[in-house]
Parts: sequence; C-alpha cells; structure tokens
Amino acid sequence: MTKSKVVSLDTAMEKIKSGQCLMVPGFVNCGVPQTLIAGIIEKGYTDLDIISNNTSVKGKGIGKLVHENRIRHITCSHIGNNTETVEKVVNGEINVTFVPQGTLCERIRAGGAGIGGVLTPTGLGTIMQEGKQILEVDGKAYILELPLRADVALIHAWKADKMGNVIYHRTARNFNQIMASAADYVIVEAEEIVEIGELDPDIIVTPGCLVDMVVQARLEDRDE
Amino acid sequence: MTKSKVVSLDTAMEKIKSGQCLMVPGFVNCGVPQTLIAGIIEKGYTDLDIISNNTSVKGKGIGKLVHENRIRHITCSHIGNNTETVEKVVNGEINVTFVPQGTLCERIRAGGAGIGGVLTPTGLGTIMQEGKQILEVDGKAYILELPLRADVALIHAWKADKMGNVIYHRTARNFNQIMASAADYVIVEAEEIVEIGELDPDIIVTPGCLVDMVVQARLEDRDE
Amino acid sequence: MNKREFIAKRAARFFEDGDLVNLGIGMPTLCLNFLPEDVDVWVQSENGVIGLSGSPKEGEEVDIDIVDASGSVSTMRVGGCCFDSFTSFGLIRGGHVAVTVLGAYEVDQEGNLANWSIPGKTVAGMGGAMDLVSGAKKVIITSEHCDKKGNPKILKKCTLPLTAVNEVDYIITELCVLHRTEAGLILEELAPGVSVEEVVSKTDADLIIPDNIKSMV
Amino acid sequence: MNKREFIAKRAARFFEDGDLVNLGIGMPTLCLNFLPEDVDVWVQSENGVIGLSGSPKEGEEVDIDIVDASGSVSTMRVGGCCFDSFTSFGLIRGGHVAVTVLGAYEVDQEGNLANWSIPGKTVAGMGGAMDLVSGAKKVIITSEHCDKKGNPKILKKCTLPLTAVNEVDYIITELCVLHRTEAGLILEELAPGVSVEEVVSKTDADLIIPDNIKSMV
Repeated sequence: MTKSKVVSLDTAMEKIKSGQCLMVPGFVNCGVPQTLIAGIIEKGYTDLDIISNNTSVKGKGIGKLVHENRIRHITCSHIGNNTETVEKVVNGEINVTFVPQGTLCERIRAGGAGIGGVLTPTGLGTIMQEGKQILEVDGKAYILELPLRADVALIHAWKADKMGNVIYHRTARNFNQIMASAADYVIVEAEEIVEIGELDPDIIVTPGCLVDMVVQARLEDRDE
Repeated sequence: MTKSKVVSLDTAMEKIKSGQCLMVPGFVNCGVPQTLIAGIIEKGYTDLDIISNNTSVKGKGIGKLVHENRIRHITCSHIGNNTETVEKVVNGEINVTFVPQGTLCERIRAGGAGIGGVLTPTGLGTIMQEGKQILEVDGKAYILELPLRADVALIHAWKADKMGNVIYHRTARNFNQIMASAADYVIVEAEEIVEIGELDPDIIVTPGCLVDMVVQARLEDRDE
Repeated sequence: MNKREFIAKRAARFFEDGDLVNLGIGMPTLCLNFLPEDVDVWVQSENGVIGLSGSPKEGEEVDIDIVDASGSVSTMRVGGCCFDSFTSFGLIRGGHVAVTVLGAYEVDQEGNLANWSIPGKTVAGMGGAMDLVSGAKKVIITSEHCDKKGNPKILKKCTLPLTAVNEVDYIITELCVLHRTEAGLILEELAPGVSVEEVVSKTDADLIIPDNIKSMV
Repeated sequence: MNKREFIAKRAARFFEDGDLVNLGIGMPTLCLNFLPEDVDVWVQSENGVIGLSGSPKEGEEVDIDIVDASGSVSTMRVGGCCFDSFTSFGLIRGGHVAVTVLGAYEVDQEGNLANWSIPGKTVAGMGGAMDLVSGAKKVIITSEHCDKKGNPKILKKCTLPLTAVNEVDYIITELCVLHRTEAGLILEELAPGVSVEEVVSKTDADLIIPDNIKSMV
C-alpha cells in the first residue's frame, strides 16, 4: 500500500548539500520552514544559493541563514525588513539578484510547470528589463522572464498527511505552493502530520506526488 | 455593508448578448453551468463565440447550444464526445479552433493574470505551431502562445456565498477557476448559496472579487 | 486632521463601493479611516489575502499566520479569503485590483514613478511595487508635495530608478490633486488656502491649469 | 489472456512504486489490472484529479462530480486529491507525471507519434494528448503491431498529423518491446514464439537488433 514519507529531521537533512540552490518560502517571517532552516544551521551547510521572497527579519527565519553566513547568493524581491541582510549585501558578503515579487512567482511557477518563459509588463522601462528580451504582442511590449528551479525546496505546511498531501493556514501559504512544484527534491515540515484520508480531496493544496519527505515541525523553532 | 450579488436567472441573462464571446467551463459534462446555458437557450441568444474545453455530449450541457445552433465559433481542445458537434463542424455550420488542452489552460490563465504570452513545448513540430512565433530558450524551442479573454464567463459552483466566494466539488472544478479570472463579466451559478462567512477563508478557490453575479442553479437543468 | 490624514482622506474618495484595493504602508493605509459612507472596500494584500482588517485589537484572538504586506500580524474580515502569492499577483497583474495607493520618492508628468530605490542609499528591493503599479487599474500616489529639504518631488522627468512607466493616474498631496492624462498633468483640485502659484512654484513639472479648479474638500 | 491484456501487462512492468501515471482510454487503462506486486501507482487524470480508482462498483455510492478522462463517472482512492485543469497540466508539462501510456495511429523510429487526427476521417481534436506526450517523463505506446488491414503502424516517418516530436520512449505491441533511443529503435524484447524476422517484416522502420533479445514475459 501507500508508503509513509515521514522521516526524521536528520534523515531529511541528508538530502541537502553545501553549495546547492534551495527554495525557501515565507513572507517576512510568515510561512517560513523554520525547523528545516534550524536543521541546515545545525548540519553546517553553507555556500547556499537561496531563492526566496525575502530574508525574514534579523536573526529570525531565513535571517538565521544570513546571520550564520550560510548564503552566497540570493534571488528575492525584498530584503528591507532585515537590516543584517542589507549590511551583508552592501559589504559584498552576499550577492543579491532582485526580481519583482509577481515576476518571481511567475518564474518559479514556470519552472515547476514546464513553461519556457512568460511575458510580463512588470518592470518594463525600468532597470528590470536590462539584458532581457522585449517582445511585442498586439502592439504592447512585454519582458520575457525565464523559469527558475532549485535543487531542493523546503516547505512549511500547516497539516500534511503521511503521503505528503499538504494544506496551509491563512497567509502562511504564500510561496509554499509554487516552490513545492519547482525543485528536484521537496521536503515538507508540517505543524501537524495526519493520517492519509484525513484531508478532504477538495482542500488539498499541494498534492503528495510533489513531496518527497515529510518532517514534524518543532514548536521551539518557531519565532515570530 | 457587503452587498449581496445574488440575482435571478433572468437578471443575469440581461448581461449576455448575441454575438458575444463566452467562456463555458466543463469537462465532457462535469462542472458545466447548465442553468446558465438553459437561460441562454431560453433568451434566444445566438451567434456565440464559445471558449470551452469541449462540447459535452450530444444534446447535453454545452451540447444544447450546439443542438440549438447558437454557436458560430468554438475554441476548444476536443469535440469527439459529441457526434452532433462533429457533424456541424464537418458541414461548416460551426467553425472550430483546436488548442491543446494544457495550452488552452495557459492561455486563459494568462488572459486573467495580465500575462502577455507563455512559452510552451506542447505542439512543437506539429500543426499547432503553424503561424506562431517559435522562441529558443537555453537551446530549447518553445511555441509562444497568446492570452485568451472573453466578454462573459459562466461558472458552475458547488457552493457560493452571497458575495461570490466560490468552492467547487471534485473534478467539477476543471476550467471554472481560470475562466472566472479571464472575462469582463463573471456570472456564477451555485448548487448551494450560503451566507457570507460560511466558507472557510483557506478553502475558497475563486475569490468573490472576481464574481459579478450569483444565480441559484436549478436541479432540473442538471443532466448527466 | 494633520497633513497626512488630509491627503489620505482625499485619496479615499477615489474608492468605489466594493472595490478591491491594495494600499501601501503608511499614508495609503490611513485611507481606510476615511472611507465615505456607503463605500465598503476589500483590502488585498500581495502576500495572498483579501479582507485584511488591521492589527488585532486589545483582547482579540491573534493568529500569527495572518500578516499584512509589512509582515505584521493582522486580522481578517468575515468574507475574506487566502491564496498563494502566484494567485495574488495574478489578481494584481490581471487588473482585478481596482485601485492601488502608494507613496513616491519622485513622480513625473509622464506618469512615471520612482519609489523603490535611491542608489547609494537604499538596497531594499522593489518587493511587489512594480507589479502593483503596472497591474492595478487605477494608480494613486499619496505624498507630501516636497521632500524633507523642500525640493519638488513632482518632476518633468524622474531621476531615480523607476518603478513603472506611464502608470500613475493621480497624485494627491497636501496642496493639490493632479490628474495625469495623455495631455499632461492637470491641476484638478487645490487645498483650501492654497494658490495656483504656490503649487506651480513647488512643482518641477509642466502643469495644465484649467479655468475652474475644484476644492480638495 | 488476450492480445490487449498481454500488451497491458508488459506495460505495467514499467511502473515503479509510487509513480504518478496518466493512462489513455482502452488498453492503457487495462495496465492497472496487471500491477506487479509491491507496486502501487497513483492515477492522474488531466481533468484535475490524482487517485482515480475506476467505475463505481455495484452498490457503491456514486458521485457524478468524479469523472475520468473520458468523462465517465469514476471513483477516488483515499489519499487522492482534486485541482483545476490549469494545475493539472502544470503537473503534466512540468514532468511530475512519471509515465504516460497511450495508443497510436502511427509511431516512428524518431519517437514521433501520431494519435489524434486522420485527415478527412476524424475531427475530434487532440484534447490533452499533445501536452501529455511532451510533458510526461516516460512515454509508452501500447498498440497492436499492425493496423486492422495488416499494415505496419511502426514507421520510418509518421505520415499523419503529429501529436509530438521525439517524445516516445517505448513501444509495446503483441510482438515485441521497442526502445526508442538516440541511436534508433532497439528491439529489446520478443513475445514468446515470435521471431526477429516476423517483427522486421511487420515493421516499416529501421530496427537495431541486439545479440541478446529478452523475452517479454
């Protein structure tokens, strides 16, 4: 029958390597996979290439990876909430590539859905169009934006069943859903792990087929 | 406070005109807005340009519009389930534009999300690429597919609250969700109309802000 | 009512009943305190929610998974809903947001806006601002007329990195309401006691001055 | 076991435990009757569901909102889930479907497939076939080796309108298993009692014949 994907944090961490590209969801510090981040800190992984919307706030959430100097490069839309990230970017300790938030969504989703690129009006006439192809459709210009993928996605679920079907709570959904589709390997931490069948088929947001491992999120890793 | 969007079928039908482009969801005959289709038949609207995945089966669902000769042109992925549609296409009574099903989804979603086009590998090297721009990204070729929009979308909901928040049941969701985003006017028929607040914010699929009117679906219009 | 409240109150009169609105942090969010009677709007926030309703009140139950566009804990109205960021920006880019109200570093007579970067000074990133300004149906800028040093913020041509091109519809300051049209910037309303000359002297853009200029209140 | 069951049974051995699979109507769907022990697969259907489980059994509760890719009422396994068509084809195009098994009018040595249109004869449309063949990780064609008139269906070059180019990985017929590689079509397995000569005579494509050819059973 259906095998359980539930593993220990330790086992899940074996799937990660220094130098990898990781997708890390979260909006400021909401919906961030804090237990998986704690695992990365603990294991000593470093030189990471992070794709995330932002870097939480100083010393919290994704900010822990910043504080511990684990990030080489980050692709994101905003770092303003985290003074430490700003400092390290200014000092050249972290390279940053800014992408408008909606474009970041499109690029990640394209990466997960086999789409080779999307045309967006966002950023047209700004520095965001530099080095990019501009296409005209029906007399309107658009920027061609290309897909993004990662080696591993770290997902924060509200509830996950043992085969990896996931639901999210309120605005903690944010980037979790698309990131779970756009990485070669997907590790979910869940506040609550439930039996298969407990989640109504109509309310499941991320299908278990996208998920490789499920880890119990630890309350002590959660900081707001 | 929040106004109710619930209206009679008659009132909703005033928003439709002959000759318009309508999006009509449904997979074969599942998730088809049958009451709204009955309303169109009753009002005599004709010369319609339909965007739908298919035309249900003979004499049922979207097939009623075919049977009553209300369709001038249809953009869809498949008509094989409806012998009458096939006949009328062969006889030149209905013009058909075939679009691969996944591409149809992308084009409708692009139309609703302000995306100027998407690059898809689907149809590459087939007759689907005729007349379309081919772009190369990272050494791989893609077809540029353009957005689709309609004047009105007819949506079949399982439950809708009075402000138009919608949930769907099982595979009846199919094209409903994206079509509700890609038309200038959106009319929802709901099997059940509930009070605002009865639907959990996390399980709402189509936000009320996309919906202009809500109509009670009639059981007698439903045929399987 | 202070300057900021005065501006926010005028901006709020652009809202229509039932509008989906996206409001920047600060002055734009103040608009909600000045909704005209019979006008009820739904607040969309780019992190994936419709129906935000402000910080939890004393004693109100707190759900830390409901945050606003600044990441602060917020609350939701009955009838609101949550979705993912991809869907959220689909709503924004697709023109489903009726109005966005935002601040500006600079705004110019061509409707260009600069509000995300001051080279050598800020490295915050644009967040969702570029998508919002190019996607929302109506873009309203609320801003003090001049910067802290008294220099004009409304220009012939923005000098800072742009957020979006030709997208601004209205500029509301403590002095006036400017309507950006194909023809140029029209001085449509003046604050009580403010003269055309004062606006012109504090603005570094070409203004179209109609014969009749309405009062802002 | 008839010819169709024999083909379906061999195809089913390509499934790995936990695979998400999308199966065409007819022979491909028969595969589910022949799953190897210890192999459990999840059936994805393009209309927006994972976990389809076949027509309702006598006395089983019927939910008319659960339909399969042919539009017929079906049932769902515990653990399955539903989503919209856009998400469904994102899964397919994004390579999240491990295997698709489909029929063919024609298939050729370059991995091209024609299975949606016979000009002058069919006007059904391609449905989701083009997306499936270009999107699924592994594409397996199950087909009788020749058409009803005894003409080869496996060709040097397809003559009918294509469904997709260079996408077919395996062709399974009642005679053999062909593996499509960059080098060409490799005759990897033969059905019991079938000779290399028989396959060659009934195939209008160049075949690579290895020294050791396995048995299909």
